[in-house]
Amino acid sequence: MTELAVLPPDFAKEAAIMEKTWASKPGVIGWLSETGHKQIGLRYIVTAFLFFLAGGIEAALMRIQLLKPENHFLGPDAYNQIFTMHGSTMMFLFAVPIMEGFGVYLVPLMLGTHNVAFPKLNAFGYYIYLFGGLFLYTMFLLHAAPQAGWFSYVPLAGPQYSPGKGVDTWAQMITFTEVSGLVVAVELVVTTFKQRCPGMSLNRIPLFVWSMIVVSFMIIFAMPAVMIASGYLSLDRLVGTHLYNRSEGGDPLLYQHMFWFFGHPEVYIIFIPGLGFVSSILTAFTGRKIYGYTAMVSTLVVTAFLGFSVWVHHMFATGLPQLGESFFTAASLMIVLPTGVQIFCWIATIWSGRFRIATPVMYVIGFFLVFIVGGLTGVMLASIPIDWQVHDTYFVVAHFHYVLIGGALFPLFGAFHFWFPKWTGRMYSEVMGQISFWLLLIGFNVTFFPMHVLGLYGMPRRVYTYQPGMRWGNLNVLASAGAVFMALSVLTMIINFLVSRRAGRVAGANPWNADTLEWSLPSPPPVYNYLHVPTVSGLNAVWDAAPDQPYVTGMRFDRREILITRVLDAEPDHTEQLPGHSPWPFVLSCTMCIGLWGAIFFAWWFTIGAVLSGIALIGWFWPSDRELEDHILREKGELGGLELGMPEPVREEMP
Amino acid sequence: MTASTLAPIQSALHSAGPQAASIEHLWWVFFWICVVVYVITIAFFFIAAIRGRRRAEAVDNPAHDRRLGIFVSTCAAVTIATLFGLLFSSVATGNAIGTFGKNKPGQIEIEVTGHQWWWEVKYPDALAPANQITDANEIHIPIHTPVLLRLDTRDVIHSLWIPNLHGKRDLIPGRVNKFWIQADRPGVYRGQCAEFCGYQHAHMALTVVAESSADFLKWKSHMGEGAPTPMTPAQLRGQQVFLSAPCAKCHNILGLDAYGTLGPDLTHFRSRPTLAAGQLLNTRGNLAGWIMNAPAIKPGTTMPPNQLSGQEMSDLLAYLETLR
Amino acid sequence: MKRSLALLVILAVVACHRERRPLAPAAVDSQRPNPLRMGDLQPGPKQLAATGINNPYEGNAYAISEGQRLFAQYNCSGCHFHGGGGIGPPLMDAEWIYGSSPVNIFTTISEGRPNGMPSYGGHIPVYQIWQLTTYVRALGGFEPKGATSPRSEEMMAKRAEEPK
Amino acid sequence: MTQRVLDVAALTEGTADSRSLIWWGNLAMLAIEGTMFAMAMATYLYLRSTNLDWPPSTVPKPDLLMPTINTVMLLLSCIPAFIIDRASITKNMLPIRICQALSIAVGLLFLYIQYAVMVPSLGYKWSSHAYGSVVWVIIGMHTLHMVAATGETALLFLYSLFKPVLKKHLLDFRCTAVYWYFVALVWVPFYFIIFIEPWMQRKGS
Amino acid sequence: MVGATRRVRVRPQWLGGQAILLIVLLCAGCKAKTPDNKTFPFLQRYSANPSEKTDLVKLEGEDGQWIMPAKNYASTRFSGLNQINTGNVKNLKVAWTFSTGSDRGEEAAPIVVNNTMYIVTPFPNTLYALDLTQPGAPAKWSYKPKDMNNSAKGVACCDWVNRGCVYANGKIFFNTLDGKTAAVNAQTGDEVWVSQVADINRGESITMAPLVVKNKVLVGDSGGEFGVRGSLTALDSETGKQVWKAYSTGPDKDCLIGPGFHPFYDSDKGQDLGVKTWPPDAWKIGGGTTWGWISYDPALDLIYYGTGNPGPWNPEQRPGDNKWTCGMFARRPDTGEAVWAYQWSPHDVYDHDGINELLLLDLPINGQLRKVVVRPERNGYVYVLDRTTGQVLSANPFAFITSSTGVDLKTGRLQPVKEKAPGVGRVTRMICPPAPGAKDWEPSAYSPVTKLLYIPHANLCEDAEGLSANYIAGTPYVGSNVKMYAGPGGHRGEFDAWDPVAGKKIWTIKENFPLWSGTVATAGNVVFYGTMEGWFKAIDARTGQLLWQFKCGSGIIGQPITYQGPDGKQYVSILSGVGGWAGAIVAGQLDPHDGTAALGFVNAMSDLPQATTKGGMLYTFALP
Repeated sequence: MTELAVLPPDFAKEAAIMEKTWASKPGVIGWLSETGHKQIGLRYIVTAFLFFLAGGIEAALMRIQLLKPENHFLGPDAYNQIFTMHGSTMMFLFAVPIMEGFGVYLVPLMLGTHNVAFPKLNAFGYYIYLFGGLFLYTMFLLHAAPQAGWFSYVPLAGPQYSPGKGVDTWAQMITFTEVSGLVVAVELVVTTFKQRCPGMSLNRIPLFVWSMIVVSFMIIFAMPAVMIASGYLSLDRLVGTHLYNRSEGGDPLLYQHMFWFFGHPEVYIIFIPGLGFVSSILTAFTGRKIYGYTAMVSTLVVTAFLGFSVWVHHMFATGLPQLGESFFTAASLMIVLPTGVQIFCWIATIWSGRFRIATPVMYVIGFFLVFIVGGLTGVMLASIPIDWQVHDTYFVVAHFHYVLIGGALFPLFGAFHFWFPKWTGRMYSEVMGQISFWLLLIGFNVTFFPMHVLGLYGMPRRVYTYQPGMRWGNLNVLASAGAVFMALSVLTMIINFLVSRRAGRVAGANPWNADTLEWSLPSPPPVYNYLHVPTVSGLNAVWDAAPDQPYVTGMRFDRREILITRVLDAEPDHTEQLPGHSPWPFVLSCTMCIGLWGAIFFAWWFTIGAVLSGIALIGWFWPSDRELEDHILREKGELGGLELGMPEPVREEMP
Repeated sequence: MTASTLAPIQSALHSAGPQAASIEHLWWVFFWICVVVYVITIAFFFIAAIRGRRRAEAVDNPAHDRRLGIFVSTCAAVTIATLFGLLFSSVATGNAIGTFGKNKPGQIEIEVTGHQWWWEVKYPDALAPANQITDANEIHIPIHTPVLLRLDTRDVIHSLWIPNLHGKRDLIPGRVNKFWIQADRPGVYRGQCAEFCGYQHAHMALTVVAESSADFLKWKSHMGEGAPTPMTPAQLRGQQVFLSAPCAKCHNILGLDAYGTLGPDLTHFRSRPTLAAGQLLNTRGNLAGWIMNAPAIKPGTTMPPNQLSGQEMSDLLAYLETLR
Repeated sequence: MKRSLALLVILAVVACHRERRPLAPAAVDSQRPNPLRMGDLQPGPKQLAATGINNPYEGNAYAISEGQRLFAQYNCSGCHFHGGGGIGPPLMDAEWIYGSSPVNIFTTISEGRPNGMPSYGGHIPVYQIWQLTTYVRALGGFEPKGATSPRSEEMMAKRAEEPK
Repeated sequence: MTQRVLDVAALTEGTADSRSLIWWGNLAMLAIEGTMFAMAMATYLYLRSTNLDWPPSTVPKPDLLMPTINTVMLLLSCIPAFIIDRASITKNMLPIRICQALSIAVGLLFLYIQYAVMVPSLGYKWSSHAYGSVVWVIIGMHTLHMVAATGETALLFLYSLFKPVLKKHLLDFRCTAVYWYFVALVWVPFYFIIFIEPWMQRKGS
Repeated sequence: MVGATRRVRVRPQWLGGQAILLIVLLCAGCKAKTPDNKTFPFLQRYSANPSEKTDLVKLEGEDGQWIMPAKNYASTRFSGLNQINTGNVKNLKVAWTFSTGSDRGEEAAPIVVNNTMYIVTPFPNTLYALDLTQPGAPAKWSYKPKDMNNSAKGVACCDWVNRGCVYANGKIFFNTLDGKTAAVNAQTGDEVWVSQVADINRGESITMAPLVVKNKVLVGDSGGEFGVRGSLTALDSETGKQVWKAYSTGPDKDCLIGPGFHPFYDSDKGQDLGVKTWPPDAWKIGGGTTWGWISYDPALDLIYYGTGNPGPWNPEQRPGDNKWTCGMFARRPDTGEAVWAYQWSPHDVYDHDGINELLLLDLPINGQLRKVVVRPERNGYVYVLDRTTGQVLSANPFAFITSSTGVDLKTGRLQPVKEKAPGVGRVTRMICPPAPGAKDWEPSAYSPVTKLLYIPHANLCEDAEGLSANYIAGTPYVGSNVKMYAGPGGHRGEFDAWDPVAGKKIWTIKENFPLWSGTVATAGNVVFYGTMEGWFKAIDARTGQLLWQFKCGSGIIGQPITYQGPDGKQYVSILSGVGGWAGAIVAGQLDPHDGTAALGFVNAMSDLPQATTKGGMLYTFALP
């Protein structure tokens, strides 16, 4: 380790070069060619949030319809479309993408690198997600929305009982969003394993990053299942295969197996990032490292494994063999344990930390209050006999809203408030934040708690109406009333953010005194993230940094060069150049749209789209002449480092 | 207008049969354990939060962490123990229910077939097929007798759920699910389709009438009889209307030249409490409205609207009145 | 911008029609049309076709699907099977004894034909005859492919190598 | 105040071995596609378990000669792939070019035999029954991969003929070779399913 | 329904008086060689009981004539004529032809009485009388039934066929598709009476050839695919009035089951089984039609006939044995009273109508000569039953069978294979034999010379799926999706020589298309049959060697006959004209894209339109 006798030079010149190297390009084409992870991450988050609002409006419409028995506000046709859109939107277009957005935005920052591993793929993932969602909503506005529920059980979703293009749209939307999810998963895994800054060995990876790794692995193994399931559905509907046609040897239950082999892990994919948020927020607000880091990481991994062995508990009512069912009961119950351990670890952390209160923490409190209820009702659902009674009733509706809103939305809203200063450089209004929290907490419980009772009192889910005299009326009124509070809460939060973005107090680099690396950057972070790749010497990077914590030198500023480190100990290994802007991801997603949307209407469009996509892919991988020359020169060793008047650095091994 | 006043209780917490009772019992076990767990966990959380609030500095040293370790592992151990307890009680209950009815005497077999959106109920008789009884949207069962339901569907997946008697079981194309129920208290219980099955999923209900064995046999022998011969001229004219209007294309009436299988069997349908799979009370007015324009009442139903003159309608109603 | 808007409107019209689901047809929402001329030959100058009624469900996916259901339930399939014919003539070939226009087919179903086609008029509601008409037209390949489904939940009647 | 630094200027830029990003990305993609193939396999086994008559008794016993030749040929094509893989490390262009040409030829021949000989003689279509559906789905999925692998190899082959071969291209060669192994090996279980199983004792008969 | 007759003079220039004709006829009759009964001992049974030897019995025994499609009451379709023999059959030439003017399936057997040939065309069921004494056999007259109801075509399941007419007491009797039975003066073509037997609005039609026994015209109905209630009606041959009507389903009194009913097997004993073995009311629409062949044993004074499939095809809608469908009855011709009954396929699940021909033979079974009835049945077995008691003596498979494992001789019950029963919502594959059976209506022949049974039949299998069927009177009530295809070997037809005593196959000829034509055996040891491509073939009865063949204009689904012309020469006649169930794809111009078309037969016959075209034509062959 070289100790420099002088303070570091002024890096303004290098920063300017870096700014130029990593800058976004102007104009529409520039916007479409963007590959920066923060830009793409924010686009994910904003897009997903807009879909969340759409899903919320659909929820509100359903609550109006269910306000009174035999209501004629929506007919069965409209209601079925709306609840299908609500479920599909929330699961596929909001919950997963927004978590991915956070991952794309935060993971490279937390790891101390410049961008994700495959920036073009990242951009492609976003467009394909956006187009999938837009396609679904376009068809919705054209009255061609799916109406077979968000899990589109066959044969109801099959060619005979769902005529029209609705379910085809749904299946194709699944393909689009899953492709997007898969590419994000791949690049997050590779980024995390190969691009951590020196010193960030596996046991120093922030818990949020761990949660994203676990989620990414779950995505890699779960989402192919649903792509196959929805692909089969498309084939059945479009070219007449019989994979789900019982009479020709197919099986409707095959769909359920494959869907839930994805569908159950999907729930974990949605709330495990939430657990990561909770850990991040609690670390910052207790001022100590999370108690039981190893336990936390291993329970995440265990949850992921167990998550793949419980899918059958969505199918207890189908009449499967009893012995098998008992295994799934046991697995479903046991999955409580890892989550429970995490909760106890957090309690232990709070117990021994200096617990500060701010809106993000309020949401974490909300998470505890709500999510644990969802977890415990989950325990009930794991029991086969109880599941027989409450399966497909409002009890289940209540349960999974407690899990998903409690486990994902509360932490997510906490995360919004937590990282808001980092994105915008300004603080949100604490008062408004608290108001929106309390509105959400009260509204949520008023809406969904009665649903437990409704389910036990015999109200099945997905009914567009119900009959008077079923004793469900009052509770439904209550639920609908609660929805108003929830709507107000979201409204308050939006206003808070919109106003604070311009008028909020300037936040500074680290308003919360949080621990992860991104808080060492100015708010908002520069386009290139880190001028010098940092090094870390502890789990809580910011807290554990020495005053003279080394940074990495010897990397180029005029190229998008990143440092690749080793998987386990994050020793510097070699450098690689990342590609810059490229219009091809956008073009490729367009050609895929041509192929996959077109196939819904005319099979040959698939081939046309495939050929066009092949051309787009060649364009994608064709290196520009400048890149080539650069490479050639570099390989010949003729292109040296930049002469920037830096002191000649000396290579030094990390301790 | 609707079946409100007669709507019987449909609730998992008001069990009337042994299966529902043991599930209800299990449910309360789970419920109270979960309440206790919740209260304890949240209490820990708030105690921790209050302690944390009071602290000036976070504590982060190995000795302290060891104490926390004891806390966390104790909690985890208790969790495991609780889960095992729950698992055991659940599996025990499940086994008891699963083996219920097997090898018990006096079984009755009923075939329940789901249609979009009504239930076809058949009491088959393997030895004497002529004694088979066909009914719709209601199941009569004798009390204290295990009843084996064979569940099948003609279109999409449905799920039979009579919460007061048992949990639900899906009706899946291509596989016949067996399902035991038993009622211990006489009464009328409501059931409903619990798997989303299309437009009128909300209006696919059925009633279960649990009655004494004597009443059940009386009902059964009544059901076995054909429809009574119409007596009055209006009834006779009504019968002709029934046969010549679209009715007989879809509906069956024993003893009459009407063998349709698309809609419910109407031989004794006026003895059923409800119309349209539990949506309407079985009154003359509702019946007239239903015949006149069923899709307006139940959008998507396969029962078409009928254009009958006033005279034809009143004759038809007069005839249908006899089908008790 | 304008062009894309226009495109969207066209799309909307096309798609909306395909996806309309008349779940509650009014009891008197459609009347029986006058029969079309069966032949092309007319004495003297040609008069225009008298009927002003078109198939309200042309190109409508829900109607085709309902028609398919009714086609089986009212035993049309007992004679025509899945369009290949048997007791009745095939419905998927190019030959239409009594004409292939929607009103022709409606008339065939409603009024019957002398060589064995029963007359369903009055026995089933008019809107169902239109739904059947739409399905029969789909069998003949007259309805847009996008509105028809490639298979039902039954045995596959059509051979895959054949596009019909 | 002193500042310590970690200088990495001496590190090489880019690598053609398994430490590189693309290599990892390739592996992750194979994991995804492997899962999809596993799902297709699971579909087959699941439907096999729920059908009394499997393969359906109307399925003729397939002709084994050409499919077996095709499969063996595909498996043997792993050898040129392996040579490409090894030779890329030392940038030995001659064997690379020969083996690439060989791979392309095998790929095209495999596809030709598949679609000119094997598929037409199957005797059923995807719409014949669920068995037909699942077999065609498997063949279709594998074909897509085969086309991709052949196309990728062809592209790299042509590119390397006209443009300078750099380290990143050597990496591409190696990743393509790995992909080729995957595409070739994943066919083996499907070969058994489609061609051998109908010859074994049929379920239900 | 007797109305004014309308005689159509085909040849107004005909000059000769009736007397001249009569003389010619008589001369011809004298010249006709009657075969020596001693050669064929089985024919002597009639002589044993001379009191039974009515005019008709005498006529059916005459080999120069062919007065009923089955040739004789025993339904052997064997002619004692031996002019054409294995040696000279190769010289067979067309003697004359006659166009029926119909383009539908010609399933009828021509009949020859008194030097006149009578043929019935498919709908509209015109009856032609051809004068065999004139060169080229010109039409004497034709009779067109009046007020034929065109709509009857809508309830005819399998083309608008007719299986022939029958002669008795100077009258020709035949049935019309729209449910009438007509009696026409054999000499003049004047209508004697017309009687409405079946109601098309209930889906009933008639395609079978009637049989006249003891002045009663026995008429069976068709419509097993339309939910009819099958029955056999006996009409008075003089007046057309109904004498009795025996239903195949329903209470005993409707089935004419009374104290004289003694079925052999326990499962057939009991009261009102025709009701009890059905779900409520299902017997009213339960099929059991009788559109096939009737045989008569004058010695025992019993008629034998089979009953068709239960309706609908979908078996789940009719649990139980569904008596008395898919079975056979032995009845007294005078009263219709049932003597015994037997079910080939209790609770039939494949449309295996039990209506095939019943050959009444006296065979040595286990060394003992027994009066038996031999039946090659649709389900693939050749049954040999004791015709006095109804006991099954043997049942051996003559075709490839997967749907059953055999017949339990103790209980008489077919042993079905459970896995091959089609269910609702499940396609069952490789069901052999398929719906039309191993052998459909196309009748076999028995030669007492070779002691072999000649069975033309199909080699088909099917995929089938049950559907829930909805009953609407007058429309099909089937509930099944079917697709047929060739059975093992890939050929679709077989012509078997079968030893009914040993119960085994002697030789087999494989044919590309299913055999849908009947057969005839002669004392010249030649067997004739036709194929659906249109080949009319002569086979050596002992070896199965093809001796001669002639390509007719259209596929053959008719029944060959042989007779002695007024010139003393032996003639062979066959109607060509493809159609019927198997040929519906050509006759009805069906679309092969739909494999389920024509109840699934189209799937197996998609290449038939390339092999033959339609058009009815009678061919008569003779040695030069």
